[in-house]
Order: sequence, then structure tokens, then C-alpha cells
Amino acid sequence: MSLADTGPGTGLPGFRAGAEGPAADAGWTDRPARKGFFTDTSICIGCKACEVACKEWNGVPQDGLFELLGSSYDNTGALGASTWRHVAFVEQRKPLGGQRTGVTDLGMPAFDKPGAVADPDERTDFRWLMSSDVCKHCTNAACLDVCPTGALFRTEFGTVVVQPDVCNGCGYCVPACPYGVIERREGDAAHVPNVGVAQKCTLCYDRLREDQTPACAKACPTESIQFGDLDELRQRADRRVAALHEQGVMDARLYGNDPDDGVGGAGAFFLLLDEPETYGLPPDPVVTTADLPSMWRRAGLAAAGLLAAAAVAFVGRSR
Amino acid sequence: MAECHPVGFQWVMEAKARGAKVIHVDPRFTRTSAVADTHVPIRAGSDIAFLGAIVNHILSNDLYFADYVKAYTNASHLVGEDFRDVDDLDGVFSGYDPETGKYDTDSWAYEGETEHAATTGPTAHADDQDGDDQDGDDHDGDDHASTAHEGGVSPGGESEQSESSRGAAHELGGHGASVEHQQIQRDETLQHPRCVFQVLKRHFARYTPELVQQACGITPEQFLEVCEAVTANSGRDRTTAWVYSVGWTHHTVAIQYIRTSAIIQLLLGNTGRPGGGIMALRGHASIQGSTDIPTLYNLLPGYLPMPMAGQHDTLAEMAAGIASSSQKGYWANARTYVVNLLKAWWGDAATEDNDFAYDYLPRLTGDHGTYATVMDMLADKIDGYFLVGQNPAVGSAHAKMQRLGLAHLKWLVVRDLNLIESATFWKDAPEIETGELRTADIDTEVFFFPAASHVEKSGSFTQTQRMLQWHHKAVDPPGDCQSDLDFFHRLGVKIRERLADSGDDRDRPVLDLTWDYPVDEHGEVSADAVLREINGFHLGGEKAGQALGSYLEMEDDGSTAGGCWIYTGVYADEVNQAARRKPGRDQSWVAPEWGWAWPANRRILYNRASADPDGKPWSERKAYVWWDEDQQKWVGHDVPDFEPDKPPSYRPPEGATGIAALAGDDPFIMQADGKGWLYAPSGLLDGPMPSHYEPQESPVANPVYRQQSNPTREVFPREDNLQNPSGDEPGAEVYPYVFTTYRLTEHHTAGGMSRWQPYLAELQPEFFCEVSPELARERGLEHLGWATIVSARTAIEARVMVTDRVVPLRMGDRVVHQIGLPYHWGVGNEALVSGDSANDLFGVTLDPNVHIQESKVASCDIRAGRRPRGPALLDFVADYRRRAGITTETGNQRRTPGTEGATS
Amino acid sequence: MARKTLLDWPVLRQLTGRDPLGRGAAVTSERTRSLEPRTVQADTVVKSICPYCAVGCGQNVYVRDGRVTQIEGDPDSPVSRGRLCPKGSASEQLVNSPGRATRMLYRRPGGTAWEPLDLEQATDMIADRVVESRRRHWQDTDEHGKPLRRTMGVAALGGATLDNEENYLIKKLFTALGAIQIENQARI
Amino acid sequence: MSTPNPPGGPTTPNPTGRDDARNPTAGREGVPGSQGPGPRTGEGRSGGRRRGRGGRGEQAVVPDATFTSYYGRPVVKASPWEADIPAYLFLGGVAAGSSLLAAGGDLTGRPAVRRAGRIAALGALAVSFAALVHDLGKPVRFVNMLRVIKPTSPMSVGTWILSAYAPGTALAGAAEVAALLPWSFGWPGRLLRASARPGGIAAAVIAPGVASYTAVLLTDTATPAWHSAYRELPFVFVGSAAAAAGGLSMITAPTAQAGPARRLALAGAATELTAETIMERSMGLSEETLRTGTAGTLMRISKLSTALGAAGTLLAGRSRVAAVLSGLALLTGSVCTRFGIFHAGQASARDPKYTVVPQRERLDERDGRPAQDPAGS
Repeated sequence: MSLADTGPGTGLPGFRAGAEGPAADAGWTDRPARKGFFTDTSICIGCKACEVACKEWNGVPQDGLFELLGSSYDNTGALGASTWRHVAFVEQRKPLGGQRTGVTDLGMPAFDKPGAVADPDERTDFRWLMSSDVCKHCTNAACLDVCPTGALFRTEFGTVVVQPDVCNGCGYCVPACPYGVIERREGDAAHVPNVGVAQKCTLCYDRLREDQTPACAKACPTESIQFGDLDELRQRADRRVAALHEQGVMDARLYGNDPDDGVGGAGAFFLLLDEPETYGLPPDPVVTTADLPSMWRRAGLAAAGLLAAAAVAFVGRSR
Repeated sequence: MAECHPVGFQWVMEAKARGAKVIHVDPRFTRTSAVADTHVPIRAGSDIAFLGAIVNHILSNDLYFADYVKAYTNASHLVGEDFRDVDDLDGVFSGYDPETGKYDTDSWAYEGETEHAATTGPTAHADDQDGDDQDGDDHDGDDHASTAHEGGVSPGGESEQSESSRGAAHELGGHGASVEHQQIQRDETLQHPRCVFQVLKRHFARYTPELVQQACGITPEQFLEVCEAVTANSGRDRTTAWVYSVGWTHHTVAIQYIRTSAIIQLLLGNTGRPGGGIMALRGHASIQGSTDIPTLYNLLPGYLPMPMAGQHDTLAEMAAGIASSSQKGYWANARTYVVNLLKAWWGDAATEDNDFAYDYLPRLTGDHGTYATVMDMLADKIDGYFLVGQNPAVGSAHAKMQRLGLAHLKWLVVRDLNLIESATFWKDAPEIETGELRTADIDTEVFFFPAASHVEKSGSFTQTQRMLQWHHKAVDPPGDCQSDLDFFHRLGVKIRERLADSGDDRDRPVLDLTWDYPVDEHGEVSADAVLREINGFHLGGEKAGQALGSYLEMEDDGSTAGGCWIYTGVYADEVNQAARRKPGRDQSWVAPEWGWAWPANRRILYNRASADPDGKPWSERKAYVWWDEDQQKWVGHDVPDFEPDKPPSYRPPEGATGIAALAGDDPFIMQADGKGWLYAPSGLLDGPMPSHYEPQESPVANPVYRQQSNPTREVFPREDNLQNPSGDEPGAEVYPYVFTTYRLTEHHTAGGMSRWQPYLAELQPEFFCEVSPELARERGLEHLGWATIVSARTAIEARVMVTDRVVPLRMGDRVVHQIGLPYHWGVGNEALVSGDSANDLFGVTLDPNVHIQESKVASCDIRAGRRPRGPALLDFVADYRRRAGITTETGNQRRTPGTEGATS
Repeated sequence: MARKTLLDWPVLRQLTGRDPLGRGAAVTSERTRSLEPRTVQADTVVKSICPYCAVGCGQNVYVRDGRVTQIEGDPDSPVSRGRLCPKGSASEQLVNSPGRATRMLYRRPGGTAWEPLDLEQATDMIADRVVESRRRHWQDTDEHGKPLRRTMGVAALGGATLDNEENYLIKKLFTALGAIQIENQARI
Repeated sequence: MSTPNPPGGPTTPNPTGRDDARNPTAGREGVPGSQGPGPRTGEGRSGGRRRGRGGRGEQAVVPDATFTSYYGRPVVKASPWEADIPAYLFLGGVAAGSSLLAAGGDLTGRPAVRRAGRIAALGALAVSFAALVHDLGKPVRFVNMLRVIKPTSPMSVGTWILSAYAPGTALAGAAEVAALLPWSFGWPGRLLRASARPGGIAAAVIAPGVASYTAVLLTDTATPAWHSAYRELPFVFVGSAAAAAGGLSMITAPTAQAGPARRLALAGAATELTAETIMERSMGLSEETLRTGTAGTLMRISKLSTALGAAGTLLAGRSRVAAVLSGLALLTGSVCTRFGIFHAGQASARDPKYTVVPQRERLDERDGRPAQDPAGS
């Protein structure tokens, strides 16, 4: 029996969104243009307004303990059940295209007081990257696919949302997400809402219904977080990358904008200044259900094998 | 700016997107630096060396905007022969008295003129000398933010010139220094050796790129890059803006920092023009309003001075003290403004016959500022203290002195949203732990009044660009919460009840006070009515009872009243103009119909300078207001800051004074000579031009001259205010590092409005110190470990954040390490997050002009591990002091020992 | 909520509708279908200004049943264009924080704990103390006989989040009382 | 796991002598970046913005993979599942295999095999159900599993499989239990007895699905060790189920009747061990999580126990003691397989390496860039 790889993306076409987009695929006949976020990290100032505005609007509780993480100015660590926007801070000894910093040229000292011992390794370049992460609202969303209750669903805007009144906290969506976004909320149910239920960004589904901008994008002081029709955002992002390249910021690249990527393109995509993994993002995420048909076939084969083996065990009368 | 004013920073980002270059000068690499084109790390406290070298670069390379400088500044004015510069006098200007530590400023005056006598005599204490820019605000993060950008992008007026440049000439009582303009002698060629231009050029000649390296730790290459960017972006067609967060005011030479940038902006023609100016980024919702309508000891509303005993015994003396009757400009009407204030306060009891109840005003005799007050508390001279939305136990410099002072009070009123450390000091101050205080021994009665939040009351905030914006009440305050307006109104009613039967003269001001404000159904006073009184109204004549439309309608005969002349117009046409909310997208980029900016709804001050002397825009691109020949008046995007129908060609007749004396090309209408001052012949107490002095505590010796620190700084040699040795003094090596304090985006000042909120507290949960990897290695500090930071006052502990964002600075032959300390935390049990307060490290030493403390820079030692607990902490700090040989004299001698004329 | 019937069973909706895989339209709950933002449910929207820094960002305050339910940026503001920083975005928590102090508290001399106190009574006590301390530390003239007309017994320090109108009344009242040590964050 | 060994720069001596990477001077590439994520996760995991996992040895079996992460934080999230789930995996397998054996015993006249199989299937199913409900964040909402039928969700499919499997299993099991009781239960009892065979057979038909779908349950996730095992894991699981059920039957049924059970157990053990071997070769980098830590221990026990159980099974036809011991060994092996694979997955999710490295390699290959390191290949 061959266990050869059938590779991702060879599954049943029915498991992946069709040409009309994920909302059509999810049965929405009367649907607006697909909505999304374009997060341009090249103009993020790391103020965390998005984190707070999100929490305030969605009633997301305090996340964890009041402890310094030591990861630059990031004290929330990662996206999770109670952090739906997360700002990453990355300090790097790399140049930022077009930027000059005064960290260069620390010559050798000639002074013997305290304070006179300089770094023998001369500093070179420095940059401080900030990026506001969020649920990607994938075109092919693993969390949604694996949800056994229908708590996770595709909205008419093409976004992926948890219905907290439906979710029974099976937790399956948690390991399914290739970005590590969704999480089951823990805590004291007497004081915290939706304990035991999977939680993540809703792209402010309630606000979208009234044609309002999601809380994070509305608050963002520098328009690093841009909300809008996904098609338009993708074009805008292409122009932005081209402009940055022209300005010498050759590190600029888009992440999650490609409809042909492993998740069929993200509804929330990013302009990054380094490799995705630098920001804690997977470099080449693939929706796990891409392999699901193959998995089902193999499971079926295995099941058949078991049935056959059992039959043979009884049929054979050698002993 | 991105750290502390993220939403304001959107305009910088927008400018950058349009091609502006953003330069960030700051000791640390901050969130602003992260998106700036250039970050220039600087040693905290060395800004005059940096800015002065830019002045030198401009002057020695002839990069100034000659037409502007000649027409609009005092560059051509001749300075008197008696003036001597710091180079001649070992680090002080002429007129210095080493005994008093003060200047006799007569020798700084223009040629042929003596300084207007009533303003500041050599013996005058520094009491009517606070300017409208004394707003120290709090310890904002971006101490040294400068943003050069190509202007005109901001409907909100990002590019607006703040009043600070005005303030630079107005340190005296906020009313401008007066000169007799008639006698000024000029050399239009700018060649006369004693003309301001040449004096300035000589003065700044020693501020070279090499000095910048030596004093600031900035390389010549990077310095020149800044010079080139700033100068290339200034001229007819382009403007550069300077933006500072008010950490600039937290220095013993604070005013002179701002003066230096004002000089740059005048030389480059960047003042009064769109996209230019100096923008003070203030840190509190109405910090601007708090100086406009001051709760400051030395000011009355509208930058009128509080009267000094013996100097301003009559209304006439006071008015004369504000402005010479023969000087140019709008300050010449000072008496009118005072009379209107008195009429607003004492109504019918203020009459022509009694000098409009001028005698009801209490008199000053010295420095009664907040630090003098706390020392009075320690001397048991003060019974009662009101803290209204303020947390000095965490937020003031030398916070320990504040806490000890509170424990000396008989009674204390704290009005706040949360149980701040200043309200709970009697049970959880750090001094309880050290044994310096015992709860049972503290006899202070403490009243905690819960306050209403901004949505639970109506009122106006004045934001950082002088714009008043009204916030409407949305809900009733919960529980016992109450607005400060309501509280003080009720308190006034109750006090007046208690004094109602008094026949004592001293109670007349209280009983005659106009205190009959309309109240709503809850008995709450109407903020709207108070704003209307601030605006003023006609008492007599045809318009009796009507609100004033502008301060030009004010009379000095008692027929009008108005509580704050600069705010007159905010209630014009009986409409609360501060509540105007025409959407920005529906109006011009200046957005004049949103809120109301003082004075007269003007968004850029001195905007006459946006046009050339003939009244034409310097360039079409930078057109803002201009003279329209057809209409014979000034027109443009903003309210012209000039008499609307005075043509550019107007020249005052002989003997004209006040407004009439302003020529058609005198744009600086509040200045006594109508010009922008490159050189301040009067008005400043610490020099007519900025000169580099080291901070009060600095491990670096002054590289310019032997005089180490500002020789006029206000010092307090006391056992409880010991200072670290500096420079070459023995013992300076015990405190070898520089530290600076700042804000983080996630918190607000002393934390009263952020450390109680989970959403903010979790984002920055703990007090930390930022150190470079090099310093960490030198002192064995571990990332996320603990460090103890020590000054002569105390020692505090912080978690360690090792980061490349802090850079050791190479300055000539040595390397200086800087330590960054955000100051939001305090010791207490009520907040969600707490920690030692960075402000405990500071002592009290003040700028002489405005009495603001130096709390952006000092020296310290740092070592790994937590600080000692209990009484051992005191021994630990004392041991350091012994090693450094500290006495009350240390650092508190204004003239550096060894310099000419130094005492002792 | 409407009474549930078998027709609401998502499996049936899957089989009969356009969402056979049960990913969207078929699986919504009644709560989801009736979801609307609380900004829409507000009784009033009140215009306000952020109380933190001095940029002066516009805020819209949403009120329902006498309680603030949401504070967000006012897009009309030419200063802020609807944006808020983290502190401004936390304004609702500033107002509604469960940790906020809303009761008058009193600590007697030497006391080790707070005690409750009636607000009116507290204000009366303060009025008494002001009058008494003012009297005790009154100065009519200086040593040269020049008028001072002031008291040194009462001082104040205000924050810079006070409204202009509040500052005005504070300055006016204290000046009339002759109290001069009236200070503000503006000097700090 | 490792101290940071950032790119380019030399590793700086650690002045404190601590080696938990909180060393402030260690990082050359953004200092906080070189620090651990801090006390919040309690992981002590370091490495941060590291390239190169300069491991301290215990895991440095595979050549160092070069990769970058965000302060060493996980990229994907580990499932929130606890012991309930691997226990269910095991019990589900036991139930499925037992149903098959019971049906076979029923049809081939092996009543002891039938009886034990039916009761075991019912018992395992009941405990499975309890485990599944217990593991939910909102147990009272278990019934919401029946809101939808989602072919994209292995858990939904599994729920419906279980729903189909449970009635027959329950009937057959209940009939056996009732038969053990001294009462006749009247006509319901008769009805129960009559439905036992159809029920048992129905259960047996569905049972292989119960045994194999759980593999898809794990592999249809972004958990690296699970997903990368998706080709072989169904075979491992059905093998494990067969071995466990066979083993159980060897214990509960008389030796004489247990021939099919032994044969099934042997086949299962052989399938499991073979499939595991192939799986380990095809998984790539995350395979090392099967060899390290808790999972490593469990997998070693599993293999040894399964192999011993299989060997013992060869003798079990003759010795009742050998049958019982072998049966226990096979059961132990199956339990350890399930827990081992479960823990390997959890561990692979918690270390960003297993997510980043294979994806980076894939990406680099696609972009025509040379792979940075042939880790795990």
C-alpha cells in the first residue's frame, strides 16, 4: 500500500472557496463586498490603540497577569482568547531602508571612569519594527471548517466569526488554526464573559452590519490598520509596496494578500518589513483541510483494512 | 510625539507620506524614532549646545532668510555698549551678582535705552516673571522631539506656531518685556558690531560641530545632516516646524532651550507661517487652559500678573508694570484687561472710585510656587491643602519631599477619580516602610472626594494649540462623585454663609464676589454661565447685558466686564463658540469653525509674517494671510493676526503708542517693538541669549566654560534636598550615569488615569529602567532582572530592560551612559499596578524664570539587584552620600567654585 | 427569542439551503441574526473631548439608560479625524471602571483606616476649616506696612485636566479668600 | 530549550553564569529579542529572535535548523485538550475493535468473545462519551454537536459516526449485561435480546470508522507533529485499536475462543509498528517530538510493549497467563501510542521551530532559494 504524499491542495474542490468568494460558498446570496484589513506595519507606531479599542468595544477581559514580558514593549505576547489585536515589537540590528539612526560610530573610549567601557562590538544599524496582528479571516478557514457545531461561521462580509452562544468549547479550532489565533477562554466564569468558549477577532461583525468601521481600524492613529473592501485593499497594498521600494525600503513585502496561497488569501493581510516568522507569523501557512480529502481517503482505507483484518481473523481457522 | 501624542502624530505621518523629512532628536530611540527618517541620540540636558550650533551653522553659512530677518526680527537693533557676553565673563553675562545669583539686566538693553524700570529691578524677586510658556506640563516622553517637515498639511494646525515662541519674549508676567520702541537704533546693513545680528553671530560662534560632539555625543556628520535638512527646507517656498514635548521645560535652562529654537525659526523665517513655528506638545487635556486661566500663584487670568507687595500697590502701578504706556502693541492696553477682570469678579463693588476693587487682590512677596509651598508645609506654615486631580506623591520631583509635606498638614482634600497615592500616603507611603513616617503619628485629616469624569460634566478644555473645545455632559456622576466646578461653587457658597455677618474688611472680597451663578435642577452650577463670564459682557451702554464679541470691545471705565481677556470672543453673539463642531471635512484645512482658538479664533499667531513686508505671500505655496489691495484689508485662510485694515505701508506717526504704533510690517504685535526677538534685551532672568549650561546634576563638566550650571537657577540648599556632585567635582564619579524620565504611550502621567484601568495597566504592567547592553554588561544588569538606581535623595528599584534603543554616547574622550525611566508608577496598594516612582530620585532645583523643576535629567548610579528594604534603605543612600562627600553646599552654589567672582 | 422549531435546525437548513457544508448562512443562531452594535442602541450620542493629553481629540459618548456604553473617536474632529490612542480608547473604562472610587471617604488624624462620611457634611467641614485656617494665617501687611491682604494657611494644587471654568472658579474663590499658593500641574 | 545563538555576531560570554537566556548582553540581534518570553508562559523557553537553535544537547539529534521566531513564542496554538482526548482515542479504538470481535464472535459462535466484546465496547463507549463531554469548555452544550453535519470537520463527522455507532453498541452491550442479571425484564428484555445481533452487527460495520476517524481528528490540525503524520496515522490508529481490542479479548475470553482476537491483535500490532516506522520517516522535522520528552518516553514504552505483546501473542494460544500478559502489554502499548502521539503534537505546537522550519524550507524551495538547512529531511 502506498503512503505517498498527495500534497496539499489536491482535495475535493468543494472544501475550498470558489471563484465567487467564501461568502457565496457559505450560502450568502445577498452579500456585500468582502471586507478585510490591510495592516501596513511600515507606518505602525506601536501605540496599541488597536488592542485597547478592540477590547473596549468587544468587552474582552484583561489578559493574564500584570507581568513584564521583556519582549521589548510587548506585554501581551500573542493573539489569544483575550487579545484579539496584538502589537509585536521587534528590535533588530538591521537598517531600515531610508532611515538613519545615531547608533553608529561608537568609537573606542579612552577614559577610565565608569561609563568609559564601550562595547567592543561596534554598533551598526538598528530598527524597531512594530506590527499589529489580528485574525486573518482566511478565505479557506481551518477553524471554521473543523468547527463541529457551526459556532464558527462565514459572515455575509466574508469574515469568520464565533457565535459564543453556540460554541460548546470543544477546542478543535484552536490547533486547527495555522496562525495560532483562536483560543478557548479560560478564567473565572463569574467575572469573565464567555469562559470555555473559543474567542477571536470578529472583525467587529456587529459594527459591520451598521456600516461602521471595526474598532481597531477606527482608532488607529496612523492608518496603519486600514479597513475596507478586500479587492480595493489589495490594490492599495500593491501600490504601497511599490512606493516603498521606490523609497529604498526594499524589505517591504506583502503577507497574506495572495489568493493562491495556502489559505486562499487572508481577509486580513499585512505589509511587513521582514520575514513573517520575525513577527511570529507562519511563513507559509496552509489550511489543514486542504489535505482533508486525502485524510478521509486514508482513514477509509484504514477502516476498510480493519474490517477486512477482523473478517480474516475469524475466517482463518488455522488455529 | 508618537509615544505621547499618537493621534497628533498622524499629521506628521501624513506629512511624511507627502515627502516631509522627519528628524527625531531624543536620548532614546522611541516609537517616534522608529518611523522617523533620522534619529539623533542626544545627551539629555545638552540641547542648547545642539540648537546653538544650528544657529551658528545658519549664521556662518549665510543660510538665514535675509528678507524676513531684516524686516521682521530685531537683527538690526543695536545693543548697548555695556553689554558683555559670557565669553568675556567666564560663563556669565554682564550684570551678574554672585551674591544673589541674579542679573541686573540693564546692560542687556538696546542702545540708548534703559529697561523699563517697573518691570524688573535688580532687587525684584522672581515673582511676576512667569511667562505664558511656563507650562511645565508634566514629564512628557518626547523630551527632544523635533520634526522638520514641509508644511501646510494640517487642518488641525500641526504646523502652527504655538504661543511658545511668543512666550519666549513674554517670560515676564506673561505680558512681554517692555522696551521704549521709539528710541531703538538700527543698522539695516546688519554690519554694526553691536547690532543684534552681529552679537548673535559672535555669541554662537563657539557652537561648532565639534562642540556638539563633545557636549551632546552627536557626530559631526549627523549634526550636519540635520543642519542641511532644516536649512534646505526653509525659505520662501518651504517651512520647517519644530516640535517639542514639554520635557524641554523640565530643565534649569528650560526657557533658553525654547528660545534657541525660536531663534532658529526666526532666522529661517519659519515663524507665523503655515508649516512652521514651534509646537509645544502638552501632556494634559487643558494644561494650556490651566495657564490661560491659571491656577498659578503668580498669574491672573489672561497672563496678567498677580500684584507684588510694594511694587504694585495701586492699579496704576500694576498696569505700568505690565507694559510701558509708550510701547507698541496690544499689551499697552493692559489696564483695560485688569479692570475688566476686577469688574467680572467684584461687580458693582468694583468702581472707578476704589480702583475697581484692586485692593481686594492679595499680594505676593516671593516665590509661592508649588515647591516653595511644600517646603512651607514641612515648616508647618500651612494648614490645609487641596489636591484637585493631581498626584504629587508620585508626579512631582522629589516626591518624597511631597509625601513628607502632606504628613505635616492639618487637613488635606483630595479630589480624584481613584484613590491615588497622594490620598493614601498615610498608610502606604514608602516612608512608612522606612520608618520615617508612622501612620498613627500622622495627624493629617484626609478628605477624599470622588470626582466626576469628563463625561459627567460640561466644560471646556484648551488643547495644545490654544483651541477651546467644549465637552458636553453625557451622564450624571455616580455615587458621591461631583465635578470640581460644583464642589468649589458649593464650597464658596458655604464659606460666604459663614462670613455673611462679618464686618471685617478682609471678608469683603469674599462677600462682594460675584458668585450668583445659575444652577440646574440638581443645584449644579452652569459651566456655560461661567464661560460667559470669562468671555465678558457689556455692563452699560446700548449693548448692556450682551456678551462681548472681542477684547477690543473692552473698556477701562467699568462699562464692560470680562474674566479673561484673551478668551473674549469665545461667547461672542451669545453662542458658546467652543462647542462649535462643524465637521472638518466640510470646511477649509484651517477648520476655523471647529471650537475656538484664542485670541480671536486665530489658528496661527503672528500670521502677518506669512506675507512679505508688502503684504504679498512669500510664495503661492505658502500663502496664508495677505493684503488685498482691492478690499484694502487683510484676508486669507485664517483670522489675520493684525489690524484688519492697516496696510503694509502704514508707518506710525511720531509719538504713537500701543496698537497705533505698530507699523504695517510689524508682525509681532504683542512685542514691544513689533519684531521677533533674536536677542531679548529684557524679559529673561538668565540671559539675553541662550548659553549652554550643564544640568544641575551632570557627570560631564561644561565643555564651554568653567561655569557648570545656570548661574541663576533657583537652588534650595537643605538637608532634605541634597544634590549629587557634578562635572569635575570630587564625588561626581559616585553618580556616573545620566538618567532621564519620560512617559509611555500606555500610561498617563502619575498613573491616576491609567494604572487603575486593566486595559492600560496590562500593556505596561511594571516599572522598568531602559539600559544599553553596554551599560548592562558594565554593571552586571540582567534583562528582566532588578536594578537599583541611586541619587543623593533616595534609591529606587526597577525591572531591567536591556535594549539597543539606548545608546552609549561617545563625547570626546569619554562615553556617557544614559538610563531611561518611565515615571508612571507609584508605591501604594490601590492601583492595579504599582512600583517605585522615578520622580523620587530628583531633587528640587528650578528654572529661574518660571520656577519649574529640573526633572528630565540628573545623575545617578545603577547596580544590579533590588534595593534595601526598611531603614536599611536610608543607610544605603547615606552611604553613597558619604562616599561622594555630599553637603548641603554640594551642587547648590550657583556660581561654580573657581570661576570669576564665585563666592566661597 | 422566537420559539425554536425543527425548521431552525441547522442540519435542515444545510440540506434545504445554499450552504450544504454548513459554513455560513445555515448555521447562524437567532442571537447572531439579531446582532447589532450598541452604538445603534444608544439613547443619545454626546460630543466630548478626550481627557488625557492636550491634542484634544474629539470623542462621541454613547449613552443608554443613563450609562455610558461606548466612547469612541469623533470623525468630525479636524484634530483627530475619529482616531484615538490607547488611553483615549480606554476612556469608557476610565468612567465605568469597577475600581473607580465613588464614595466620600474620611481619614481622621492618626487614623489607620478610611471611614465613610456624608458628602454634605464633608463639604461643611472643609468650609469650616478653610475659614479657620485662613484666619489663623492671615497677613494684613508686610513689614513695611504695605498691604498683603492674604492668608498663607491654605494652598491648592490642581491637575491640568480641570476645565477652564473650574480653574476660573478656583482662582476666583481663592483669590477672594486671599489664598495665593494656588498652583497647578502647569508648573510641574 | 536553548540559549540564544543569534546570527552573525559572536556569542557573548554570560557574565552572570546563568544560562537561562535572561542574560542582557547575549543578544546581538535586538537585545530583548534574544530574551525568553518571560514568566508569563512559565516556559523558560528562550531563543527569541534566534537563528540557529544552539540546543543544550538533549534535542540536538537532528542537525541544527536555522530559523527565526518571535521571542521563541509558539506560532500555532497547542490544543486545549487534556488527558480526556488521548484517553478517548484509546477507548474509542478499544470499543471499535471490540465491536468487531463481538460481531465476529456472535457470527462464528464464540459467545465468550461476543459477550466480552459487546460489554467492552459499551463500557469503552460510555467512558469515551464522558471524556468527550468533560473535555468541552461548555459541557452542557454537548448537544450542539448535532446542530450541523460538516464533512469538513472530523469532529462533526466523528460525532455522527459515534451517533450511528452508539445505538447498536448500546443495544448489544445492554443485552449482554441484561443477560448477566438474574431478571428477565419481560417483553422489553425480549426485544432487547432480539435486537442485540442486528445492533451488534450494525455497530461492527461502523466500528472501523470509529477507530480510524480519530486519526483524521488529529491530523486535520496545524499541529506540526499531527498534521505531518496524516498519511500514516489512520493506519497507526486502526492498528493500535486492533491490537488493544485483541489484547482485551485475549484477557477476557477463554484461550480456546480467542484465536481471532490473537490474530487481530497480531495484525494490529504489526500494522501499528510498521505504519509508525513509515510515519517517522515521512514526518520531517517534527518527528523528533516523538522521540523527546514525555512523548518520547511514551512512544518507547508503546513500541516495546506492543512488540512484547505481539511476541507474547504468538504464545498465547497455549498459555492463559501469556494471553493475559500479552493482552495487558498490547493494551499498554495502545494507551502509550495514543498519549505519546498526543503529547508529541502538543510539544510540536509549543515550539515554533516545527512550524517555521518546514514552512520556510518549502517556501525557499518554491522561490528557488536554497533551503537553509536540510533539517529532518
